[in-house]
Amino acid sequence: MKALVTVMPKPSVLDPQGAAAAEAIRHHGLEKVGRVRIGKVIELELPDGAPEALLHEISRDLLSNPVIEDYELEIVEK
Amino acid sequence: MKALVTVMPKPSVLDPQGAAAAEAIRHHGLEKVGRVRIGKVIELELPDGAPEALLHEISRDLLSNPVIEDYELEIVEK
Amino acid sequence: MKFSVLQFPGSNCDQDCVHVLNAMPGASANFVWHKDSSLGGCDAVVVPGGFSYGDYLRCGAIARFSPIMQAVKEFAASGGPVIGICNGFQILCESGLLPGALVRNRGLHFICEHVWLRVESSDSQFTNAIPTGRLLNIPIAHGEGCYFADDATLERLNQNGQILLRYTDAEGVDSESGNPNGSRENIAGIRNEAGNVFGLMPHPERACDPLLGSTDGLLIFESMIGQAAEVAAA
Amino acid sequence: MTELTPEIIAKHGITPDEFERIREILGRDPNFTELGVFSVMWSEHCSYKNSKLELKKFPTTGPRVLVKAGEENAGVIDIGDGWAIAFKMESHNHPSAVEPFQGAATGVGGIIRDIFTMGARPVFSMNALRFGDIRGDSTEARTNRRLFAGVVAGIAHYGNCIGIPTIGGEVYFDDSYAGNPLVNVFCLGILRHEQIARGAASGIGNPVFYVGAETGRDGLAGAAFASRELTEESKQDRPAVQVGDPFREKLLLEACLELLASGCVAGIQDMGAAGLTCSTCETASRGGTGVEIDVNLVPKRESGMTPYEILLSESQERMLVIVKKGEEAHVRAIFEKWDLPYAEVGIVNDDGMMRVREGDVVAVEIPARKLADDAPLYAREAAPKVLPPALDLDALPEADCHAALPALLAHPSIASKAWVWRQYDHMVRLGATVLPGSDAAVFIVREANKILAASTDCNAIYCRQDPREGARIAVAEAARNIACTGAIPLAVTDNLNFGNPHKPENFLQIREAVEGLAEACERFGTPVTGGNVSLYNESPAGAIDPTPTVGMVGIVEDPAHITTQFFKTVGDAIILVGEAGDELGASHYVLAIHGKKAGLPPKLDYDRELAVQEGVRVAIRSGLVQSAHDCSEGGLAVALAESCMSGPSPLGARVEIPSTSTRADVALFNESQSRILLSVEAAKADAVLALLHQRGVPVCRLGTVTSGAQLEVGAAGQSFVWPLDELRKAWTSAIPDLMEP
Ligand SMILES: Nc1ncnc2c1ncn2[C@@H]1O[C@H](COP(=O)(O)OP(=O)(O)O)[C@@H](O)[C@H]1O
Ligand SMILES: [Mg+2]
Repeated sequence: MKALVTVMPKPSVLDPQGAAAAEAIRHHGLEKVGRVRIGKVIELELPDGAPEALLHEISRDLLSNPVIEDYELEIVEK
Repeated sequence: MKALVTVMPKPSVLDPQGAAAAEAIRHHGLEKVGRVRIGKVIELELPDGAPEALLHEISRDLLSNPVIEDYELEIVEK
Repeated sequence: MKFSVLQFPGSNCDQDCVHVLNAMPGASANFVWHKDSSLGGCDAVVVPGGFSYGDYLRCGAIARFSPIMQAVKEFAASGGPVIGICNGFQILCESGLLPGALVRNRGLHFICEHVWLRVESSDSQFTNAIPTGRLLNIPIAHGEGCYFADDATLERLNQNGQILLRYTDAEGVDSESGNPNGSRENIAGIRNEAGNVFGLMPHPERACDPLLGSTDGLLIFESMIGQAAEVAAA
Repeated sequence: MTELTPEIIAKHGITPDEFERIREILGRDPNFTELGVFSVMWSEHCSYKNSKLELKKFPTTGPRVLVKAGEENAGVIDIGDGWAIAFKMESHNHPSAVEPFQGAATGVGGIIRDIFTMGARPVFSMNALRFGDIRGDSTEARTNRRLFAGVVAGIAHYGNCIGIPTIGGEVYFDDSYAGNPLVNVFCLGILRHEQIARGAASGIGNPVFYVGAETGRDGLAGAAFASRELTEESKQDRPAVQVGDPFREKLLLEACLELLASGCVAGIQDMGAAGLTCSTCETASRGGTGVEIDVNLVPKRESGMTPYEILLSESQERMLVIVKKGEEAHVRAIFEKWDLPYAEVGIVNDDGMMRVREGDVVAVEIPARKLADDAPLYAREAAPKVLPPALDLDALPEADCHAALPALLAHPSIASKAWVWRQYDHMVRLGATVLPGSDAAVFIVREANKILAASTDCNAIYCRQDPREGARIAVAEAARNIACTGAIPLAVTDNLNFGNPHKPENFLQIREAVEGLAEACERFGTPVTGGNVSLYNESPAGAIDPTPTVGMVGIVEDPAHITTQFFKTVGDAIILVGEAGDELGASHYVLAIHGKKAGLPPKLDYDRELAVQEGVRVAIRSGLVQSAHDCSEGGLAVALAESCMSGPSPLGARVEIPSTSTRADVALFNESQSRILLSVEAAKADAVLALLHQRGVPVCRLGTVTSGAQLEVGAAGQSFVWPLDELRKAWTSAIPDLMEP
């Protein structure tokens, strides 16, 4: 199985990278682009049956920092 | 509408950050974790009907580095 | 005063800290390896700057889980003084020993330069040798030194006088132009509520030699050493 | 097994003659893997086949030389009290053109490995950069800005993370580098004499260890890649781009230094260009032995890699270590302490062969010494030397000099580079006592308690107009920058950046520049300890201007001698050492204001240059000097402005330039050599003038440091007043405004 952890900056945290990207995108011809936010995706290859609770713990404690980020965990069985 | 651009290191390209994360995850109790790869997600708020061709161009030329990264563009109408 | 200077894989200011501390009267410093689980009977801990674990994932995110950090938590809980410099500050925040977090500089660039800092309170074991309001000239060198905490936390920090250092311009005003990285309220250094854990982005160890342009960094280490002497005397 | 068609052979850059030579060496046809091995080892990058005959002209010996250029990965120079330094400069031009961030980062990683392979602890780095013009809105200008930003960020990323301060360098912008940027990186390390490590596979039966990052398909045949012209097609060779991991390299650095200190190592060699191939055959060749390895044992990042791919991979952060038999356990413990992948991959034997097995199958079997040292050498044809005509002043209208100075200060090549070095951690290791932004950097090496000065220099316009004179001046300017800090020059490393050597006009430039460097290094008593050659620097638009970059290191004998370039105190006397000069040829004034590269570069008079430098050094060491700054691009006027502006608090100046010409532009902006601008306490002015007179050095008092917020200059009967904040704005904001509008 596979897990996809998406980590996004909290709305209250300033995201200068996102702002810079928005600027560049406008220059690139998409004047009307709205807010741009940049986060991380972490893709984990996992042994089948890896405990979901542990995955949440890892996503919360290691892969993201609750003070500034929110995470989403998606498990892709295959 | 919204666009989600996911940018991942090319499979053949070294991903030191992913390797370091994998190590840390193992120490965290998930000994059997396989390959870990880390990329970015860019979330764009867009005016409806933003031209998809332009979005692809922006994803390729601005948001990703084709030399070492691949991107995926997903459009979320709402 | 016996300092233990932590060494994580990727630490790179560890040797500088040991060099400076060993040259100070009343102080001695040793390295402590991240895989150790004991601090080796020291009086104070220095979490030095650098790029622990390459700063991968987030600055300090992986170092936080090293065996030695368990010992540091216990040491801090028992009231032992801990100072975290630059990456060390980031590690202390990640470990929850200090509130808030450090994020990417507003300008997106790594910045290495001398900055001005205002000492907000001399009522701490890290600043007691420095009059409140005194300006310090100490260098910064970081890409992710923008201090963030939510409003509630900031209010607490202010109320408890936990903010020890603010960035200012040359006139000592904590202005936008004096804020190198976009930190909230120009915060450069804070202590924990108990007062024994201190984190700062600037590098005091780089301002301890006239040949390097400033000796203001000594004041912070002298505060710690003086404090220890008093405690010992009492 | 792939059969070797002429196409395949050609694609490996092997000529029919070279292929014949290979068949003689082997006494049979090479197989596909062996062809790959020869192609990288015999590429220009590894074999210097087109330049070696020229490089032999460099002076490489001297009383301080402990390890000569070429003997090992880097030369080693004695600095006294049992301490020595190892330093070298290397280019990563082509990779940086394709991927600026990673290309520059891995360049830094490579030069750092060269230094700690010698057993030295790297203590500082520098970088010499060249880009196309970054001004304007053309796609080309945008590309050049992207390359500039990417390269600087890549150098910062690697150097800052590994904790080696980047304390100096230079950046020039010129159309000739459009599409072909130059990234030359320098690193210096410190070691005890007895710590010098050798890259030789000595001791028959000693095990061969591989340590560091796993091998992947990245950087496949990068050496071959670096030895070709950049075409649209080669930009498609994108897998050739490597990604650096400064964190891994930091662990590798600490592990290797600990390993070398343990006395368990018989030989050590980094895997740079041509990776595993180069390190195995070179260690064997140096040791006069053979090395046998099994690629099945090599740690790999990807599955299904062929011996060809494994041998030619240029994955970064890897070393080959020949361990003294019996010490294996000790060595393993050190690698494990530092969490590094490692494997025992082979053994040293006595048959002189580089033998590579894949399990029981022998994939490569080549006489190591012939592979490493018997690459063909070519004496290329040089075009006859024709110098351009001298600058015709009458055809050059005198520009509005009042506008010209701010314009020159705002020219990206002259403007403040703070935007660059602010991104580099230049303070880690507590050594940077003269920060970037003065002539040469000055660095305290704490472990040795020695103070070093270092500078990189090359004016490529001079070299374009007259490569020989330009190369001489590059050495002279580096020595002058060193002298201005109060230091004594020790030795030189160089990086020869040129176009395709098969073109006679390019080869002429190479030969002229090398002979100019060699002659100047003789005269300044600074042997060449090593360096790097980067040829084929051509874009569709043509070859770059010849750019023989010089990196010079000097030593400061007493902290009291350390001197910076900026004015210190109001009322100090401003003194010019050397003559006012009148040579405008090939100057930045002619380039930036009149838009051409025209005329002959200034003439260098060695005796004058040496007298000026020694005179200034003596004055500094006698405690008479407040500041010293050399005159380079933009001449005396730019030097004056820099001395006013580059300090913590700007100071004004009032000066009168003794006129050598009726033209103010000549007086202000000429780039005649052998000139240093001093400021000294008013009371000591006469002493300084006397001291220099008596040494036969031309010297005159120009004026005084003022509290005024302006620079006031009288020249050729005209007088100019420039508000400092105007000059300062032009100089400091030029690059930030271009990069972050
Ligand atoms: N790429 C760079 N990295 C670090 N420092 C640099 C770089 N480029 C320029 N500098 C610094 O800026 C100052 C001016 O450089 P330069 O104009 O070449 O001086 P000079 O003309 O005296 O040789 C020097 O201190 C130099 O080290
Ligand atoms: Mg120069």
